Amino acid sequence: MQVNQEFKPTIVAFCCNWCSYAGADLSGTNRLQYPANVKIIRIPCSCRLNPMFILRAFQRGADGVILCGCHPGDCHYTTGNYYARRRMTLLFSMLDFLGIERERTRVEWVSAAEGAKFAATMNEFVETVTKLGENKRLEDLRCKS
Amino acid sequence: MKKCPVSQLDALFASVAARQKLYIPAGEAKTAAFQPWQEGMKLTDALNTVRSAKDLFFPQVENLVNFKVTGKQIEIIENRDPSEPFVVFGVRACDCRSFDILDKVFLCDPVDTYYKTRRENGVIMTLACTEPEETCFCTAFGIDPTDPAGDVSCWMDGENLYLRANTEKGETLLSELPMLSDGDAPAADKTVFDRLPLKNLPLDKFGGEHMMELFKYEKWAGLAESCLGCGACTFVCPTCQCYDIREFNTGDEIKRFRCWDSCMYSDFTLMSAGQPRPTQLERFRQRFMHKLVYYPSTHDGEFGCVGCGRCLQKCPISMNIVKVAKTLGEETT
Amino acid sequence: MQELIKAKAVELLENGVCDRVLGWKAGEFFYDVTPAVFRSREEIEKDFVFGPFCGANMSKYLIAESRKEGKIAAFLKPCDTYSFQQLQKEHRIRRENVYAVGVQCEGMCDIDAMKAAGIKGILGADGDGGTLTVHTLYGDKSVERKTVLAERCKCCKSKKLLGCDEIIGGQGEELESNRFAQVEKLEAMTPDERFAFWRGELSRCIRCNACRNVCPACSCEKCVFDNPASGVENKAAANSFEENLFHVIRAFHVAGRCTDCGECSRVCPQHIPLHLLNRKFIKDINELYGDYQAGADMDTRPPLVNFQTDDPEPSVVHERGSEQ
Amino acid sequence: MSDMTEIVKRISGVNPRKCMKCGKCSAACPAYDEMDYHPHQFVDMVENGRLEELMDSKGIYMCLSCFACLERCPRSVEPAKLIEAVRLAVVRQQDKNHLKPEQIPGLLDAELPQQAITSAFRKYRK
Amino acid sequence: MQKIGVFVCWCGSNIAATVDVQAVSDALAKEPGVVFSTNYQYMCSQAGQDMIQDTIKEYGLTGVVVCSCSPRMHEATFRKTCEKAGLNPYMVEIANIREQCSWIHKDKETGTEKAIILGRAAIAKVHLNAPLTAGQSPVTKRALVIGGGIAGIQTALDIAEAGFPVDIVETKPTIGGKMTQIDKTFPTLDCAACILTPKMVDAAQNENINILSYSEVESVKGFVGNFTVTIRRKARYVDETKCTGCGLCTEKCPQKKVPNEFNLGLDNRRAIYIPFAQAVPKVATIDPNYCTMLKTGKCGVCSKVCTAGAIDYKQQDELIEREYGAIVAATGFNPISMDKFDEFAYSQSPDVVTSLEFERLMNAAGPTGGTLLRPSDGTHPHTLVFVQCVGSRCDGGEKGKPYCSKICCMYTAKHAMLTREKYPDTDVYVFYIDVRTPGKNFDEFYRRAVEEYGVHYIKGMVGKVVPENGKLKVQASDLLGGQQLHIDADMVVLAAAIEPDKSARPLATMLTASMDTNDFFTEAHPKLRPVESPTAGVFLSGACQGPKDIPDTVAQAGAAAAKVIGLLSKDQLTCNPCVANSNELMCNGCSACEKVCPYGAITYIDKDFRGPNRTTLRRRVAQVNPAVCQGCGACTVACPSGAMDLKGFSNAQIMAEVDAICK
Repeated sequence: MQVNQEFKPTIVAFCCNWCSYAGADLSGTNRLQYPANVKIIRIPCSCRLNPMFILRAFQRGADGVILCGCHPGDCHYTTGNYYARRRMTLLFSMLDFLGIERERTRVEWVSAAEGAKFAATMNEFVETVTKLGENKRLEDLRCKS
Repeated sequence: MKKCPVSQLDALFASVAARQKLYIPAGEAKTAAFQPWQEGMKLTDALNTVRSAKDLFFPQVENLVNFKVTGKQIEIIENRDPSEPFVVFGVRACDCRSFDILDKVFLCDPVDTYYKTRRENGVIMTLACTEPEETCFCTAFGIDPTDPAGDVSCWMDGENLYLRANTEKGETLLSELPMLSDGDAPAADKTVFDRLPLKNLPLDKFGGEHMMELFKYEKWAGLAESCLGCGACTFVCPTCQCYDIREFNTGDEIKRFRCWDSCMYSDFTLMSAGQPRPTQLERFRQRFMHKLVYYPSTHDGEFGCVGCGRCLQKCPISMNIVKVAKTLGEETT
Repeated sequence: MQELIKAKAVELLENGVCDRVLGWKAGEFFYDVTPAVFRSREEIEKDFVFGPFCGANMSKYLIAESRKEGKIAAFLKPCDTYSFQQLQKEHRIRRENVYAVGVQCEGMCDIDAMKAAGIKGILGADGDGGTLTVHTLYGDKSVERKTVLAERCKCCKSKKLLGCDEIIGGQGEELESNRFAQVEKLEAMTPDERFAFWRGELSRCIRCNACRNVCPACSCEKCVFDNPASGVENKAAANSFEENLFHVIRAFHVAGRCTDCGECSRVCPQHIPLHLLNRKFIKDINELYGDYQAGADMDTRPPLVNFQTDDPEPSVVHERGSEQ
Repeated sequence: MSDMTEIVKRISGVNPRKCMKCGKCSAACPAYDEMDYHPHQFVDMVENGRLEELMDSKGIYMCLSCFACLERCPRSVEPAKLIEAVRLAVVRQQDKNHLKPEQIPGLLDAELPQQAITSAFRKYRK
Repeated sequence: MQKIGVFVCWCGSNIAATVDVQAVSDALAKEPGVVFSTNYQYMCSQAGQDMIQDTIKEYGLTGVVVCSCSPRMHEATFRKTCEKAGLNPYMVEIANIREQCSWIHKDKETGTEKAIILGRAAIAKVHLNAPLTAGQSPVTKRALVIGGGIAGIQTALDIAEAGFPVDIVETKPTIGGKMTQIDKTFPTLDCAACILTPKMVDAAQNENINILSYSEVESVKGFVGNFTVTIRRKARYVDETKCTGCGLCTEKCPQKKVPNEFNLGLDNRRAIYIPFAQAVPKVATIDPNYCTMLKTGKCGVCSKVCTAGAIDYKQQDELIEREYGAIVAATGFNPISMDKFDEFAYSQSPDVVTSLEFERLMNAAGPTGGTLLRPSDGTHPHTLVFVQCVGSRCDGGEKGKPYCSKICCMYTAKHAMLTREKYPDTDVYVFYIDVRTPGKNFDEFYRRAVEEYGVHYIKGMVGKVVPENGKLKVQASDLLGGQQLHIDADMVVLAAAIEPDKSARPLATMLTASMDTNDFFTEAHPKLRPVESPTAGVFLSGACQGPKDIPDTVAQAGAAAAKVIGLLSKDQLTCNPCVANSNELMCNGCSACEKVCPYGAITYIDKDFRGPNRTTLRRRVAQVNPAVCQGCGACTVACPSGAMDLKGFSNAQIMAEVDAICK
């Protein structure tokens, strides 16, 4: 039995339907690999992401959460990602203020044409979170059985 | 009666802690709490802790049982929080009296085994009061703060800690402590207690007799008007015993636990048909009727309040049992 | 001051300007003052007080009171008026049912600060100006008034009375305050130190909801933490995650709306410095999106329902952190 | 020299990249004909690393600091501030003896306060 | 409890090569609520779809999970499949195990494990799905065009041609807009009036077009397909139905000293006036600011001379309310005020004019009858200086507009060319920063001005203009020549920047249509939806969306009309059912959601609720108009109480997915 099993973080990626989810599809179509620990949840727009969802993911065992949306100015709904940007900036700052590793959260703008960027972002994010190790500061032990 | 020099207090605590977990009131005055004793920990300057010693016997959150569903099978898994023998030192007379009240609720049939186990495992070492706060009114309920009950009663003066075992558990505990010698505490100076501003709280009208009259009393509205509906009073109260049973789905299993509830909360005793006490007025009334009328009416006139004064200190808008008792007590005469 | 206010209360009631008066009612001691609604001259003359312990923010009561029939007169301190105006901005208060009287404030005292100074068994206090004589069970003590001021009053942001129908005690000015000093101190710590600090503070939380229920910004018809459908509801924090969750979400929900009245920290029975969470948001908003004071006016769009196309990216949080 | 360019930009607070080369500064300049380089060229030269030539030019002292260019510029580039910064840069140069002791006798004038000569000597003999 | 069917697609070997589809369908069969689970080679094939439909019927499925390619590929397909089998299409969820799993992983074990988790997340979501029905809203088959310039006229004509009634609301007494004031048009040099006035007449005569001139929009309520608009018909003190447009009154009116806005104040008109000869409607209007009768009650000349009895001094503003299905904003532009550019001496000399004023000075119907004369002394000018980019391309703020006004390069070339053509004895200088002439035959036009007509184009700007001894002393820089020029000019013409009409901002507020910082209307998408506002049912035509010349304006006007026709040709609008929904019991009425909604889909009403103890509480609550909501979800996060939720992507659904993924 391997004693020192490699740590594989759980990553939740929230992707807006119009740009980033399509970008993720494109990286699939181009067979660009990124780790399987990234699981994507489709939301209509980055502005749909409630901070509660992020905390929920950490509670349930996620080690990193990333939000991908259309580039500012390109939102399908015109302004959604601008609101998302403010909300996430403030939320991340607050988590940082509480001493929770700021590298566990990220926002990245990925257009429907940026399949390569999507894969690269995910690879890099997984690497960052793997280095950080298990999420201990925002964990709910009840969910770790 | 035994004694131990104050200078040897650390050794005494170390000796107790060597055998079982020991909790002492520690920390800054404004956040004092019963904390597991560690080397070098000092007793708090505060007269009393923010939360009472009730927490150690009836914790705010406590696991009851787990369920696991696989296919169509439901498995029931025992998941009690472990309880081990422990000693709590420095319980004041008021808090000690609260256990009489809690026992009558939790140890009557059907017995609450979670509470019972902790009561059996816990040894209460009380500490007599010498410098009460202006918010103290335990004497109104016939409690003598200079002569507290408990498994072991303690007195402290500048030089010595005096200890008297009151129960078998107490005797056993003291017999295991080598640094004790024989000695009697000097007589307590009770004069300061006569100066307490709230000592003559009018309680004659309470109890079962005037129940409906008090229930319908029109001044409840004015009293409850500013209540925010928070649970600060109930959660610092040593005698509040309401809890809610809830479940948490971890995805793998269901964890059933209980946690304190507060009658001040809008969803207290919420039922499918709705809220039996729809406004804060009814919920506010419930709390004080329970402490001053319902509880005594079913427990031989014993009040559900011990006069610790915590709610007087902690209510955000300074509404409390004393103001209620005075308003009701004076005017319904 | 108290006499001026009492006279005004009676006058408003008897002139028919209002049929109720929201003010402070004397308690058992000089410090346990309760917000109360007065309906007659007799009640006012008997129990109405205004003094150094009238810290409660009265604005939140006006949500319910302004929806009742008739008109209520309310006495509001400068920080209360910010909340009062913010609540109007959110359409929570019916302004037409309120007669707002602004009362100037010299800063409120904190009974716990007195106790922390080692004074026990406090029965009463008197003396004007700088020094207070405190009568206790154990004799008289004297204490500097400024040392027993509430923390929030030591760094008061403004003495301005906003949107009142009338003012007692004169209009004040916005003040230069160093209210972000503590936030800055925390920001300068390492993440580990910050984590340890907040764990130490938040682990004392007993989820009594006093902070939420007193908060004028937390005036939801139904709070997400009371709503079983929200997915975050709980009556007690089962573990450290839920302690964090409650306070982070609460701070987030009031971000951009919190006027920094400081009530959350005043009422916390466990003395958790909750206002620091709100101030962190205020500081971030000011730095990232331009100065904004909730409640200062009726028109400016709150920062969380607003944006600029060139707002900083969320990575600013990471970058800012790495500079340290 | 690029450091010098940065210093000139910093002390003037001018961002030459904002210039859209419309020439309105030079059109408004009352001293245009006296200068070897003209206001729009100042901006261009700072931006394109020709600061040394500019510093050597006599034209910079022909600028009257009337601020017409600054007032008229549609892009708020403010050339007058730039030229003042260039003049300062010249003055602040180390080891450039702008005023030699032997020149002083020629400058002496009964009308001129002695103090002015002393100051100038201190200032320009570095 | 739902009865869920799981269908795992192999996609040939696309999925099956790196995902053990059998293992996936077996694993998912064990999930709570799953009553059927299978895998098949091509789920999207007819056989695959038949299998889904048969299973729905046989097992009475209430939910379907298809593990296959991206939902962007076949979600619609499988929704239709299920709908045909009697299952609500919104009870279908897709687990994307191709693009986001099999195609990006090489290891079969990894791929299978991930596919199972993605399947679980979809199952967890379906458990919370609710049947959704797309709402329908009727369409009022009438359009409103706000603004009667060339943009508005063209849009109205195109809509009317398609058979839909259109109203044009124009604030001036006549339609026609800025184009009526223009002399000739670039690059063909057609006479503007010759090409515009026939269109104005067409509009007036078209049965489907109703022109509401001298009118303004007062308020707009409703949403796409169902707008209710209140229009103020300003009192013109002349009965439109009686006036024949004979013009006698405008000759007899004794008040002669009214600055004529049509000629930009270069001459005067009477207090009762018809703006110009070809005005539509050709009806006189009394200017209440100058009319002696209206001001003092003494005069009445016009009434006496009017044989039709059309004068009515007692006329009042009238408010009319109309229903529309679509609204087109065509509010146009204005040249900016020259007050801030005193270096050009606009306020000091009448011989410094703006380009639009120059148009009037060149126009046969203008104050000089088409002969170019100096406004100061009526003499013939010999030297003319044109200054481009006055107030355009500025640093923003105080100085002027940050954008390029786009049309000035071309009209300045036109003015220079026409001047040289008509008066070969003139010297014409054009000072430019850049000459921007993209457009068909545009650069050729500009080159002709230089090469054939000898216009002096000088790169550089004018620094100051000083009137002196009847001349205008122009000091300018010649950047290419490296010199400062001093020209003694007779006239200076300023190409003033253009800005959106002042009425656009309040109109945008009424329409809940968004605007940029320069007060141009924002388009729904800058590239793909350039003639639509983000607010459904509101369309943009002409310069109100951005600076444009006439060809661009007409093109956009037609495009906007096509969009309107597309909308009005529908009897019912089908709404996206995944829209926001406000739980009124929890709504605080705080307006946060309303502020972030880009579509103006949220409104507030006061509503009575049952309170405790038989009381009634009146509360302000949000209402979402499902016909307008596009389902972005911005409001759901802005709402602190969680009263606002999004159908199809509810808080509970997303959290269930999170739980399933993190388990």
